[in-house]
Amino acid sequence: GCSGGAGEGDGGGGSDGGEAATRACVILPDAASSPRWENNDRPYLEEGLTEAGFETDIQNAQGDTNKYATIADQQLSKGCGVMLLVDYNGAGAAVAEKAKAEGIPVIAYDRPIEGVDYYVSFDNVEVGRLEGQSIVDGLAAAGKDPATAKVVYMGGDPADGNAKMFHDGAVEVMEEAGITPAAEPPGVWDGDKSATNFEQALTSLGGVVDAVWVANDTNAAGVITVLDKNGLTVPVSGQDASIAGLQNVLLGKQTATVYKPIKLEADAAIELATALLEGETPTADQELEDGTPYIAVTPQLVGPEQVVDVVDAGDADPAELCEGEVAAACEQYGISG
Amino acid sequence: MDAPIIELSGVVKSFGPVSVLKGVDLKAYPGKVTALVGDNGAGKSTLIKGLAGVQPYDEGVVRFDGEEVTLHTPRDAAHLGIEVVYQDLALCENLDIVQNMFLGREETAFGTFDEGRMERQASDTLRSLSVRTVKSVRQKVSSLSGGQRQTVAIARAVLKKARVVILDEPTAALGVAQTEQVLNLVRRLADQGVAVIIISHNLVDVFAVADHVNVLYLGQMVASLDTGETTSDDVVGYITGTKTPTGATA
Amino acid sequence: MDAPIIELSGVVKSFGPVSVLKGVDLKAYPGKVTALVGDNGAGKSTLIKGLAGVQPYDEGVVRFDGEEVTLHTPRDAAHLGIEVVYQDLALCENLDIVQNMFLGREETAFGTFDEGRMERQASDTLRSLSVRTVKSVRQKVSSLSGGQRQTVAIARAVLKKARVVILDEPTAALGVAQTEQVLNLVRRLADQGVAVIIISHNLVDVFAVADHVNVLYLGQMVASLDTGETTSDDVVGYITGTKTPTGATA
Amino acid sequence: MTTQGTVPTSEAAPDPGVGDLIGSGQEGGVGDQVRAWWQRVRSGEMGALPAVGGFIVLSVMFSILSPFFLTERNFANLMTQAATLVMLGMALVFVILLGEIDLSAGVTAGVTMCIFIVLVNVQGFNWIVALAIAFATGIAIGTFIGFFVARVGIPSFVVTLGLFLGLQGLELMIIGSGGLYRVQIPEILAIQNSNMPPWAGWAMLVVILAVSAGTSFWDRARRARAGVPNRTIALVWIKLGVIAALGGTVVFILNQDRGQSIRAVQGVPIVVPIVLVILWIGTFVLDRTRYGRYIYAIGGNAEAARRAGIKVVLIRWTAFIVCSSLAVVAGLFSISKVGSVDAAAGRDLVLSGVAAAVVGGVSLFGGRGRLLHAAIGALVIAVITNGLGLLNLPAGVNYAVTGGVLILAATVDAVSRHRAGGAVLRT
Amino acid sequence: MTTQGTVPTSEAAPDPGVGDLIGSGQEGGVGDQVRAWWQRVRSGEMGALPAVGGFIVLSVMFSILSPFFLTERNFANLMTQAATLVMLGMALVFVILLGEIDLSAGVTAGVTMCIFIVLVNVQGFNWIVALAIAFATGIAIGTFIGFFVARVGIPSFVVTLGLFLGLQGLELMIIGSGGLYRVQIPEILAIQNSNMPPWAGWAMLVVILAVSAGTSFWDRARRARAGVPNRTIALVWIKLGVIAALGGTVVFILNQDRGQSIRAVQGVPIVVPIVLVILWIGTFVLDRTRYGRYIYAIGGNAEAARRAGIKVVLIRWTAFIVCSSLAVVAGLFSISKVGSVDAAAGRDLVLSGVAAAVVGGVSLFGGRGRLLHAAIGALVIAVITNGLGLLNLPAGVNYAVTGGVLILAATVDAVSRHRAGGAVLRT
Ligand SMILES: Nc1ncnc2c1ncn2[C@@H]1O[C@H](COP(=O)(O)OP(=O)(O)OP(=O)(O)O)[C@@H](O)[C@H]1O
Ligand SMILES: Nc1ncnc2c1ncn2[C@@H]1O[C@H](COP(=O)(O)OP(=O)(O)OP(=O)(O)O)[C@@H](O)[C@H]1O
Ligand SMILES: O[C@@H]1[C@@H](O)[C@H](O)OC[C@H]1O
Ligand SMILES: [Mg+2]
Ligand SMILES: [Mg+2]
Repeated sequence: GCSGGAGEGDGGGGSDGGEAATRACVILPDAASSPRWENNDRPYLEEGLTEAGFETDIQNAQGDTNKYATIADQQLSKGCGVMLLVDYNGAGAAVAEKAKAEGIPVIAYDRPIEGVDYYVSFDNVEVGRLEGQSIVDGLAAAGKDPATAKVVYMGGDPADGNAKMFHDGAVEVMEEAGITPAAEPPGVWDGDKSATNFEQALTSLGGVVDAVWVANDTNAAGVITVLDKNGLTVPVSGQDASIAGLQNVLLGKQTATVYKPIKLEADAAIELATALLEGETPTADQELEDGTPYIAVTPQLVGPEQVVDVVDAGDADPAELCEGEVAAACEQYGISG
Repeated sequence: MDAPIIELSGVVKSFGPVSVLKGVDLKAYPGKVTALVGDNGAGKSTLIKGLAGVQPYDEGVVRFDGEEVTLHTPRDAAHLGIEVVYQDLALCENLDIVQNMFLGREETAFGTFDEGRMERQASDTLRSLSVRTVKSVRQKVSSLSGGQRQTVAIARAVLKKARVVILDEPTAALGVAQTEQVLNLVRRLADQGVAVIIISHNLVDVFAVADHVNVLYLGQMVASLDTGETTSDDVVGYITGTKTPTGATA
Repeated sequence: MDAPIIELSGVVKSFGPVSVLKGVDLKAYPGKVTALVGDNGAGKSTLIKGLAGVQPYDEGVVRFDGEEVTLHTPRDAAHLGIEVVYQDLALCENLDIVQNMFLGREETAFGTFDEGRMERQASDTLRSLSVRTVKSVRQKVSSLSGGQRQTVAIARAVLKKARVVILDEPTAALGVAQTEQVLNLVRRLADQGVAVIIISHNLVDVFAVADHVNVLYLGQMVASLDTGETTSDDVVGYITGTKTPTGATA
Repeated sequence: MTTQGTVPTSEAAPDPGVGDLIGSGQEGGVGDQVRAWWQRVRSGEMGALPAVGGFIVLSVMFSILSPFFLTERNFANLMTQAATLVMLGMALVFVILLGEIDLSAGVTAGVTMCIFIVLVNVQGFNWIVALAIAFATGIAIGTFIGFFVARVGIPSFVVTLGLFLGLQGLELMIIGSGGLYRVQIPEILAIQNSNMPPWAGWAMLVVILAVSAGTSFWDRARRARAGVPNRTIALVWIKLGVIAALGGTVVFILNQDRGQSIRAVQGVPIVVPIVLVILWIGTFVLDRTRYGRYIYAIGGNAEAARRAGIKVVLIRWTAFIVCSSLAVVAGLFSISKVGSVDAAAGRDLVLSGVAAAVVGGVSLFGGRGRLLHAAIGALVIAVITNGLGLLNLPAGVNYAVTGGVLILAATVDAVSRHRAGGAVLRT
Repeated sequence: MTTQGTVPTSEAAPDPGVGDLIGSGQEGGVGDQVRAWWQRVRSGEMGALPAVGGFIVLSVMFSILSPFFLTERNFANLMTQAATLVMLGMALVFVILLGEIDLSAGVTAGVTMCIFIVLVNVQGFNWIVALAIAFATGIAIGTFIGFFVARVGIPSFVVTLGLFLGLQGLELMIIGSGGLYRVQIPEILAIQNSNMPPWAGWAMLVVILAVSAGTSFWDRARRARAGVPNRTIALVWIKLGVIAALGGTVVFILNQDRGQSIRAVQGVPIVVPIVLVILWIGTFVLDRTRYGRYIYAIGGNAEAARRAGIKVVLIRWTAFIVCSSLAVVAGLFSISKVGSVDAAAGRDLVLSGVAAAVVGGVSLFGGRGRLLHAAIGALVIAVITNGLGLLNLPAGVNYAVTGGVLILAATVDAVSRHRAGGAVLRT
């Protein structure tokens, strides 16, 4: 702890009336690392919080830590009953401190933040583990020995905290299975750069690869195009259950994608917020290292068989999904458009 | 005398607080050389930039062939057949001599440049101006000497058959032989029926070539004389303001 | 006669394939006005740019006060007390008259500008050059007429007491009165012991003001004469190449 | 370097009395001066006027759209939110005036802060020593850029783009993947998060007035001594009056309690006087010293400057050092505001910094513009984020509106300049 | 617009026979021409030569560091990896020649591809219709930029920065909840992932030779008709010989089987002829038509161009349209390579595109540079990523090395130019 919020006072926040007290302030990190923030989290949170009686104020920091701080200022000056923060490159911590100084309860949403009241998230390390598992399973299905298999690691932007957790989880599982990286190009969240990076890694491996651990669907798409071009089909991982990711799974080009049913995460956060506002102190089943209560929502590995679950949950439009060459696969796996 | 091809009346131009032209009249006749003289900063260049459409006048009437015209852009002036050699030359230093001379009027065949024809014409025109030190018509203008540049600007203006040719101090940077060629050229243009307006500080040249001389003094036209009926001393008097329009010597 | 303050020998300069100066000699004496004349593109500006340190020579020896010197940058020339008015003026259009005149030699007190003193001196110097149309010494150079700019460049060169003043066509854009003032100034400078080198195409001016005249023809110094012992026609002959160094008329 | 006297001019001209001087635009009463100013504005010399106009229009717009916009608290927010961009914009002015650019200024801010905080948090350095090392690094970066641009002659766009990438790599190596360090130095956090006591705000205003009056009267005395006319003294009083009124209002507003809790939050944020001091020093250097004058000269016509004996390479080189050093200050403001550094610090800052300068009226072609212009441009850009932050828009719309408003703000600028200057190039 | 004859000059000068012409640099034999070329190079007119040098140096370096660098396979990789940047660099040349910039070119590529793929995948449009709409959008974006830059007079840096933000918003709105869409159009995927049959590669080379010979002889005929000298015909044969040798080598290498599986992979990637055709057309326009000439003229001296009666606003305006349209092509190359589009498509492309042009020798101040230069510059930048990609370095190091090598490549350029031209400005 330190005196960052020294000038901001510390007693009973939201004291200027019930109006501010029922405002839920949410800061999303960016729009580029994943479409989920704008396209899933925002609507779910908006709808759920409004239903729960909150007035919502959801902003996106657009990948800029300064903007993050600015948005927090603006929300705090309008008054917040509770804050839900998705960290962006560490900007969340100072905001949490400021909010707490004004007596506002803070929930770290999806990404951990130091010094908050609660942490609600999919387990990001678990996401990585699931990805790693799909690679291990994929190799087994192909009858490859993990110890000798050539696996390329394609991680996310190393400056993004989550990318490290995905990496750590995946490596944990893959190492246990005896896999060592054959090549590990610099991480990015960028399909174009992934394609080039992978193409070069593949070239440096003499064109031989047995599996590719890829951190998310965007990067996986670039990798798959390069594989296609070379007439290769090997296990590939991913996350986000995006349309393209699901299609690649259905087409057998991607082993699986980690589906993070965002509605579950959002609902958990909303429930928590409501409880906090009513003065309760809900208990959580897990705890982070620093003692922060952690409400973990479980991510789900989606292979071709499970795509239908995503559709049923309303997180993929079957019409978009089953377009063109994917139609046959949809039929095969019981997805009706 | 013929009707004037160009007739300016009451031309006014200011730049912010500075009023540069204060109601100026000017006439130019086909087949005649009209000189415009005046002290530094008198407004000569400003006056002809208005005629060229480069800097439109604030007020005043411009008649061309007796018709009132508006000159808002250099294209307006070009359409009337007005060609100008600017005091600051206005050449593109990154282009070569041929490209500059033909800028805006390139010779094409099937939509693409006919470089040979342009080179040929450029070379002929330059040689007619006594240029001897230019090695290649493909030299970039940035590598030319001051006089060579001025010659290119003049060659550019006489390349196309114009009805009015305006020259703003065309011989300032020229050598003895080149100056003579330009003065010959001016006379030849006039003989072909072109109206020539020439600005110069060199009164010997003015008297050698011009039919009329107009004197601008602090933004006002203080004298408009036939060269045959006046003397160099008189003109100097008007230029320096020791002689006033009424004819009295201050 | 005194020893020359400047003595060039065997100066050579080429731009890529173009050889511009082909072994040129030149002397300039304190208290004398040395004219440099020649056709357009003869190499006059190139020659003096070398002296100014702007474009170093490829070969050749430069002696200053009898000592061999290297002139690699304009600073080298400035340190020797050489001041230059360039043909292209070399002014900063975004600065005003005072700022341009004092550029590189600002008057300061306690490290900050003494604007008042600079304004005063600028104004005095300009007025001594018969400038009448400049409204304010705080006008930006971009808003000045061609002649006004040239005057500013000249004023800049004579602001500081120099040992050598080089003027490259200083009166090209000037009016009658201004030209006269500049010629007076040149004479005055020489009388104060300054060595003046002047480039001009106007032989009347050259004969009026110069003690010696040097003629450059296609990069070679074809004549070096005392003005008292030659005629304008002779010089024209050398310039145009009809007269050759041996004295025979071609 | 001092002149050794001018060529005696008395022979050619009559003894120059004051009355004979060529004007300098200082003559005439208040009315004349105002008229002259207005005509200068009308003929296109608008400076930061259009940016100020844009700022006012945006403020009015946002205060209609959100009741929170025109509150003391939001006003204080705007100051601290804009601070980083103001600093970065001012840093960039030094190189933009030369017609150059520094695309690495943002990551310079970032990487020096990474070094600073890692030294303090991990290596246990005293923070002042660490800060000195951070500044030294900034200077080293500027020296590196300056060497390649001024000495070797590589276009600054490429050098600084290379550094933009290279320094991100350095950040990664220093901070490590996914790494994040909290800023725990109270003095640094105070910059953006603490306020001066109310009396200090008033004291600051008094100092500003005193300095302003002091320089005005010093200038007048020097001009009088040189025998050139001074502007009418009424203008000095008017200027001081305006500063007092505007500054008084700002200090008064910021001295109100804007806290929403029991404890009072009031006073001028500490970052404000820091920015003002840097702005003042920078402006002093650019306007009144050789160094500043030469920057403008090189930006206007580098060859003419060189011929005037100016050490063009040296000035270019040092301008990049100044830029990088001021970028370190921007970095300080940023981490004070954000409270942490990570491996991507400063990545997205630089384009906004350049935009701030341009919106404020600094020309990217060099030679035209002032520090104050960049500061005002930064305020315009900051107010967009500030205002939109009150409106609760989805990111897509937010992006689009930010872009649109930026273009709009620049349009106000361009149109007013052109309307005034005459549409010279629009054929 | 055609000239109606020149002023008769015969009175002043003797009848101009060919021998009397002022030179045009076309005189002399092979030796003279080579000498003249060499002297032009030595005096600083190096064009893309330094970039070619940089490319060779980098290639040698990488082939020492990795045995995979000099393989047929990696050669083909480089072609397709560079394609997007080559296109974007060429697109930007049109505006950079004017002294302008288009920071939004990358996201223009991105947003038009979002529209294209969403129309096909979600709305079920025929892909050709959708592609037409994408191009129309690109043209609309160019028109928008051109309007504000050329007509209203806003600095292009600001307009296109605004659009850079605005179009990212648009991408987000278009991509919606699907997040990421696959490209499923075989024809589009083929661009970067399929190859021409070997015979077609040879046919392509023959066409290139034919076109090259055709224009050379046509030019010579026209010059002969005008009575001006032609370069010695030997040069034509040398030029054709060089094209045949170089092109033949490239085609031969690419026609080898570079597959590492059972399936044979051979032939020139389809993207190569597309790039060549666009390069040829663009170069033709810039070198041989009024439009191109006017772009150079405006970039050199806009006011002189205006006085010559050139429609400056129109040319500026349309240059932005050309740039945006070619950016759409770059977008096509990119999605063909990646196989998908997402809401951040094209964000990080543009700075590399500008760098490609600059490294290739195109001046950011306008008026100097050619399309081929940008293409070669793009190859230099692409080879950095390509080579480093074979070396398996950690991310931080990779960034740092990329930045460093970029500066190095530019240094080769700057030093060779300056050494040649004389260190004019280095005081
Ligand atoms: N940078 C350059 N590159 C190539 N040629 C050049 C360059 N600068 C000058 N020249 C050539 O050198 C020759 C001499 O030029 P210079 O400017 O010295 O002539 P000058 O005697 O001053 O002529 P003027 O009377 O026209 O000013 C000219 O033919 C010119 O084309
Ligand atoms: N853009 C401008 N802004 C302000 N004043 C200007 C501008 N352009 C010209 N002037 C002023 O207008 C006056 C006339 O300028 P102009 O160029 O027409 O003179 P001139 O007669 O051509 O002189 P010269 O013989 O020196 O070429 C000058 O005093 C000049 O300072
Ligand atoms: O869903 C992922 C998100 O959690 C991470 O932060 O950025 C990449 C995304 O794919
Ligand atoms: Mg004039
Ligand atoms: Mg000359």
